[in-house]
Amino acid sequence: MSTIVIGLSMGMLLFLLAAGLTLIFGMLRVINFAHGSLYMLGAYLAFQVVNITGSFWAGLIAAPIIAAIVGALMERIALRPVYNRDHVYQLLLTFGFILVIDEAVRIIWGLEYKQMYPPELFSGAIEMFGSSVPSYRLFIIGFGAAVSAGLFFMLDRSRYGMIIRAASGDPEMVRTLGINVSLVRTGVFSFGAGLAALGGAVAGPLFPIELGMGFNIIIDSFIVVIIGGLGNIRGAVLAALLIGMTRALGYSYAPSWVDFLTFILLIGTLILRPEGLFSRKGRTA
Amino acid sequence: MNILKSSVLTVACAAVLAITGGNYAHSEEADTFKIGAVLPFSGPYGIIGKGMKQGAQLAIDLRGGKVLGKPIEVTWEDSETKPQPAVQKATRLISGGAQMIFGAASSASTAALQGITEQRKVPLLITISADDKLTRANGYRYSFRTSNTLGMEIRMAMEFTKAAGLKKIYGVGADYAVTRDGWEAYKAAAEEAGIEIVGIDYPPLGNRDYSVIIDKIAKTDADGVVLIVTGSDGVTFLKQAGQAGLGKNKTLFGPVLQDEVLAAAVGPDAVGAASGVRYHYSLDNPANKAFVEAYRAKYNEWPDSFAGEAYDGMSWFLDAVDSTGSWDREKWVEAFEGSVRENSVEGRKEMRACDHQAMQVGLWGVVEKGEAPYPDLKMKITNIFQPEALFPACEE
Amino acid sequence: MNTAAENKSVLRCEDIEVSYGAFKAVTNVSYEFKPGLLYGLIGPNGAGKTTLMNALSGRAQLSNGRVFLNEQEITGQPPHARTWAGLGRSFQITQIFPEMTVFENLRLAAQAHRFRLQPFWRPVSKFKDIARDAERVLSEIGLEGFGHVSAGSLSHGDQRALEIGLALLSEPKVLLLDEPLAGVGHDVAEKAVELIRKVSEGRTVLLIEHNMDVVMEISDEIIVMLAGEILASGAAETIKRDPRVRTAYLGEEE
Amino acid sequence: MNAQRLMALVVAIIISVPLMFPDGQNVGLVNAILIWSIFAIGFDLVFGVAGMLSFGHAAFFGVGAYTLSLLTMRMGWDFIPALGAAGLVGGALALVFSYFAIRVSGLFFALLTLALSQLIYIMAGTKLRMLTGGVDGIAGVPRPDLFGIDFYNDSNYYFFLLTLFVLALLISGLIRISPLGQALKAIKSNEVRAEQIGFNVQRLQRSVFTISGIYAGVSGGLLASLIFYVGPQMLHWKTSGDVVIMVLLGGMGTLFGPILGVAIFEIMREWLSTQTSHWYGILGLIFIISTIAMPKGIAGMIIQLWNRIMPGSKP
Amino acid sequence: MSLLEMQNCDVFYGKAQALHDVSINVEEGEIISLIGRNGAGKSTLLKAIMGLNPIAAGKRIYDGQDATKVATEKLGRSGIAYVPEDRRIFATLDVDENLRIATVMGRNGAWNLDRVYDLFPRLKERMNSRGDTLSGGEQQMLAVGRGLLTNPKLLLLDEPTEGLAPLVVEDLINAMALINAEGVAILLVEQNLKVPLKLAKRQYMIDNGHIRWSGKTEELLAEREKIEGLISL
Repeated sequence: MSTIVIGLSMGMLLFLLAAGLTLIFGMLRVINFAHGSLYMLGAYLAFQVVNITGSFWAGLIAAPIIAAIVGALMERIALRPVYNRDHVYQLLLTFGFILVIDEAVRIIWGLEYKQMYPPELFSGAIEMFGSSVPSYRLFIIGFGAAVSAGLFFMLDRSRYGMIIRAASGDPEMVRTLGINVSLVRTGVFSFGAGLAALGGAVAGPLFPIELGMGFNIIIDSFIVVIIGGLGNIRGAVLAALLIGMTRALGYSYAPSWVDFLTFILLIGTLILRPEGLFSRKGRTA
Repeated sequence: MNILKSSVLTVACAAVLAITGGNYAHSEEADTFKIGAVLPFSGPYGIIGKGMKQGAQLAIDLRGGKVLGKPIEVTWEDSETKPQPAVQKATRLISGGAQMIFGAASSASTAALQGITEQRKVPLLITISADDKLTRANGYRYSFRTSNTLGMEIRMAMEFTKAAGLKKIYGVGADYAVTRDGWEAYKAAAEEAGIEIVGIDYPPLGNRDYSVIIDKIAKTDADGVVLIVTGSDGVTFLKQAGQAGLGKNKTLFGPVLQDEVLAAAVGPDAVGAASGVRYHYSLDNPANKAFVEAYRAKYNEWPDSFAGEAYDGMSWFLDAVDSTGSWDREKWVEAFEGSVRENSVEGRKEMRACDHQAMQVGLWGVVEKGEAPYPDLKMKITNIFQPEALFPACEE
Repeated sequence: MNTAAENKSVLRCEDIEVSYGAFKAVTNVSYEFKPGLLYGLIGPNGAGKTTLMNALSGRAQLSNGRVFLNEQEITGQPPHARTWAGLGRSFQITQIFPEMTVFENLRLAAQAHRFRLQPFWRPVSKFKDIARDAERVLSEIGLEGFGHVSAGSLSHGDQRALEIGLALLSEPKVLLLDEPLAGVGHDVAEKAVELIRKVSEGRTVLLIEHNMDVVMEISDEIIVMLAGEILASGAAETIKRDPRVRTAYLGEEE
Repeated sequence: MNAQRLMALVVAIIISVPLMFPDGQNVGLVNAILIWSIFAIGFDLVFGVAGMLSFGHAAFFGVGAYTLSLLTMRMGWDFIPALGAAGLVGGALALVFSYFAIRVSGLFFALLTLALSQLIYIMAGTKLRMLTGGVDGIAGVPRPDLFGIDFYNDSNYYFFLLTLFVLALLISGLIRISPLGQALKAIKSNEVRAEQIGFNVQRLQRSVFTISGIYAGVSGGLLASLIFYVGPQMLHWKTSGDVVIMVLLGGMGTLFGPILGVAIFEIMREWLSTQTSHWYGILGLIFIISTIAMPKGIAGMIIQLWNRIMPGSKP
Repeated sequence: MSLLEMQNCDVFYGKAQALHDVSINVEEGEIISLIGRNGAGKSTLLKAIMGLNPIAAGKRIYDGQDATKVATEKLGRSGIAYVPEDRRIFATLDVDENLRIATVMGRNGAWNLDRVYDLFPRLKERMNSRGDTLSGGEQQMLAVGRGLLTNPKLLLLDEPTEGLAPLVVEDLINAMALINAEGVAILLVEQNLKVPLKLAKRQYMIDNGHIRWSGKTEELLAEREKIEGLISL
């Protein structure tokens, strides 16, 4: 039973890490390799804000906002000039940003590990099903569910989501309706960057905050995004939960095979259903 | 056709240019004593390079910046925590006349460096890499390690298990060869000592979520958990274990689990975790006191274990060089082999001739809260294990 | 033309259907193409003409039906295999290799036809027969002297000619031409029609063309498509008189 | 003289000038450039000529390195046959990859090759540790033992590597102008048309992917022998990323571009890392700027400049 | 003053010139049509008007202002609506969203969702269906409705009747007449004369990127044979 709770928390954390990546891909068809770096930046920013204000919640809010600004700058300065070139160039530009963001973090925060703690409210552990589950894990499940619900609402119900969905299919037609698509692009990239940083801020109390942290999660995020179907938020949630569960069960019974299992799942998906395990039929995304 | 013609042209040019150059040579006798330091200043171990540089630099400063009567010139190169750049840079340093190579941090890079230093017959000073294979009997003539081996640290963990009276042990090891070997050694010793092994898990190196394993361990009746993980893996485990309250009724310990740097990353949840310690500034001996004072005066911080070990190794090696009064590197090797350093910052050390590994005491400590001027979390040295218990005889 | 050859179809499709999602672009089309004839395929935009051509040449997946070339079933075979089997085609939207020279374009088609496994141990320029084939077609399509010009900078009309030339190099028995005159001006159109006439000698040609005068003039038989189906087929005069065709296609008032 | 030859000259100078300095300090760097160039030349056959972005070439590179190391160190093979085997194993793995990956195209191809190579990385790091030494890798990889020449001396090894480099360059040059190379260019330029004139696109893509795997395997083996070491980092996707950056920086699809890219990448990192500890970030900035400003890489820029200076001469 | 004037426009696709020295004008509230065979440059011209194809030489004057360099979205906001040949319905949006998206940045005016649903009751029935499930006729209505919801002064219609069943064509013709009656100018592009003869007062004949003939519909009827010959219809 507790394995399920843990699996859920792992899955929700994975979803938070990957949501921005899939959102950006869905709209811009850009695979943002710098996603991991933005996630790391988010963790450092959250650490910094917590250090100044003493409030976890302030960090959770401020980090995504600052990272979103960074994302907007990235999009405006670097990506915009290369949209009409081959996708390779966009992908490689984001590759370059890994180096730049990592360096910036190194200059600002140095090499020492930083740490963050769960907020007062979620700092203990709760006895559930005979295990003591850290309450911060429960917070992650709830928060992840809230974020995914928020994203669904935004994408499926709000006018912004409507524009984003339309513009990802046919940006030119959207422009004829008077909508500034390049602004939409900047907005989506910036929002995706903010989501990455949000993931970093949430992950802060669980992991050491260090320079390499972004490097590790980028592959995780790719796995979630690909299995869920590139650009598919609903798929990303399901994929993240699937992988979370797979891992939780894997750690229970065969820890040294966990990475292997996930990759088999990934490669199987790419070969058999490259559009993603959870993409709806007939969807042309 | 252009392409083929161009290729031929390239070859011709290259051949002509190459033949006109080609020979390189360097003089045995030098105006300066050149040290090539290949340390990680970037990459995952970037933080280690900084401490090592500061420690080694202090060792040089404290001897007036001279050896064999000639000024010492150190070139610091960034190994990026990767073997390829490490070797590339060491090659260049040796070609540039380096009399010795100092580095690297990760065992993989150091192992790669041994290829070139053995080949060029240049001494390699190792002060942090712990893989036992780096100093194997009759292995590398020009490599010397003045710091701990992982094997020694595993034995310390065993000694600690016994000393702390732990009866039931759960093991967690990062999934790679050295830890698996280490765990097997630990397990064999434990069974011999009548300690029960409850379980073992090998999560992958760089794992990010230990919650299932922590939950599994919590449900056992183990009274001790040996963590053969280090760096950010150890930090992640302790953070997540702290949130689940694992440390409340189980002793968490490991051969290289914690030091001040890692404890700072874990935060208060680190308190109580026990670990092997390579060097510690609190050691009570005159050599160490002098070193710590000089270090704090120069850098205004406490020396970490990387700095202490680097300082100790560099001083020892340069003393050995000085003692020969010669520029013959073979003589230095002979002088270093079997040399004894009574007054190292960690007490007595002896360089075994058989494998070029320094025999030394093993330090063991536990994380506790610190107060100014110490960091918030500091290691307290609780046990000092004697070399006899930690180093098997060389002819294994 | 002897009767035996006339009875044997060179290309045949049975009940073929192509659908995109719920939309059926081609339904229930069966037809037999006889050797040596020129077929004109007409119909309004969106009638499924190009889709039919894609289905024949292997670019579109069939959801139903079968295709035979020289009485050999080729259903499901990829385009390159059909090309080897003798089915060439040109495209409505010019498909050439724009950054290469005209000669290189043709040489590529020649080598594709010549080798099943492309050699990598000799420069392509050493294979004289390939160059000869390319030169031959270069003059056949009236582009002598343009061999060294990059294909992308050719005039539209010349690109259309090159398009046909590429298809010719596979020595096809059946040639599918998708609007070879699209966007070609009056002045050039005559030349192009001449080319079509020339390449149709000794071959079966299926030609999609909107220019009624041209189609009616050069086709041996006309096929009219509407909404994914074959509405009518027959000689030009019959088709011209067919009232259904006039309403559906020519936009005449009834 | 044309732009192509100008680049050839530049490459010749880069790979030979450091040798003229008597202390031979830079031989190691030049050796690394030669080896990475072999990798990049082979990679560009896939990336630049055939237009397929592979993010999985680290796998062939690393597997080649392991093959050479294991065959020489455990099986007692001679260096040259082991190097040949490294190439064959690299090529064989590439062939296997291609059967999976060529079913999809574009970004999916990139992601699938990335995933497959990460699988190899994980296997080498953990599951096959008896063979590979796990994350610690294998140290002490030998160099060739031929004609009594001491190849452990970098300057001597240079000539060995130069020979292989030239061979690799010639073969790649030949492939580019062979029917195969032309067919691949055609596929890159217009896949629909290439298929329609009778090219078996998938088969051609598989064959070039395999050839490029052989290049990667050989260069991986050589790098292991250059640094006396092989570890799983060579299999990591970062290695694939490095080679993509190098090729793109130099100019994809040209014979000399990849070599220029490798040389500039390696020299810059060697030089920058002695100048500042922030060299990684600066490299990133340079990379971003050059991606935006020089889409055709350094080679493209040289050709452009050349055409401006010498109008009328064809590149 | 004309609502829209394209003056001596050249447009290129890559290196190939698609339009040569094309000039047309649309007065406020009129229906004109542009006729030419496939590939003649009709769609290219519409796209150039909408700012989707860059104008290499020549001018776009809109509402009395030089709008040559104005971006597509600004043209969209200032009252030009584009209904493309392939309809370009947003496949992942449902019918209602496909319409509402046009109101986000569109002008205020007489057209709103209810009126569009009144005009095309069929759309109301299908308001919750995804765009990619619609029939051709429904797609066309939706595309027109979407264009209308930006409250345009000028509606660009690219072959609206193409591939539609005759009954649907009738519906559309009626709808266009109705829309025009509200003061919206319409530029109608067609391959054949059927619809233009019914609706438009003036005609332009385009062939091979050149305007070959222009004039009143009556003139066209009078000299039909000759004019059709001009453009090889």
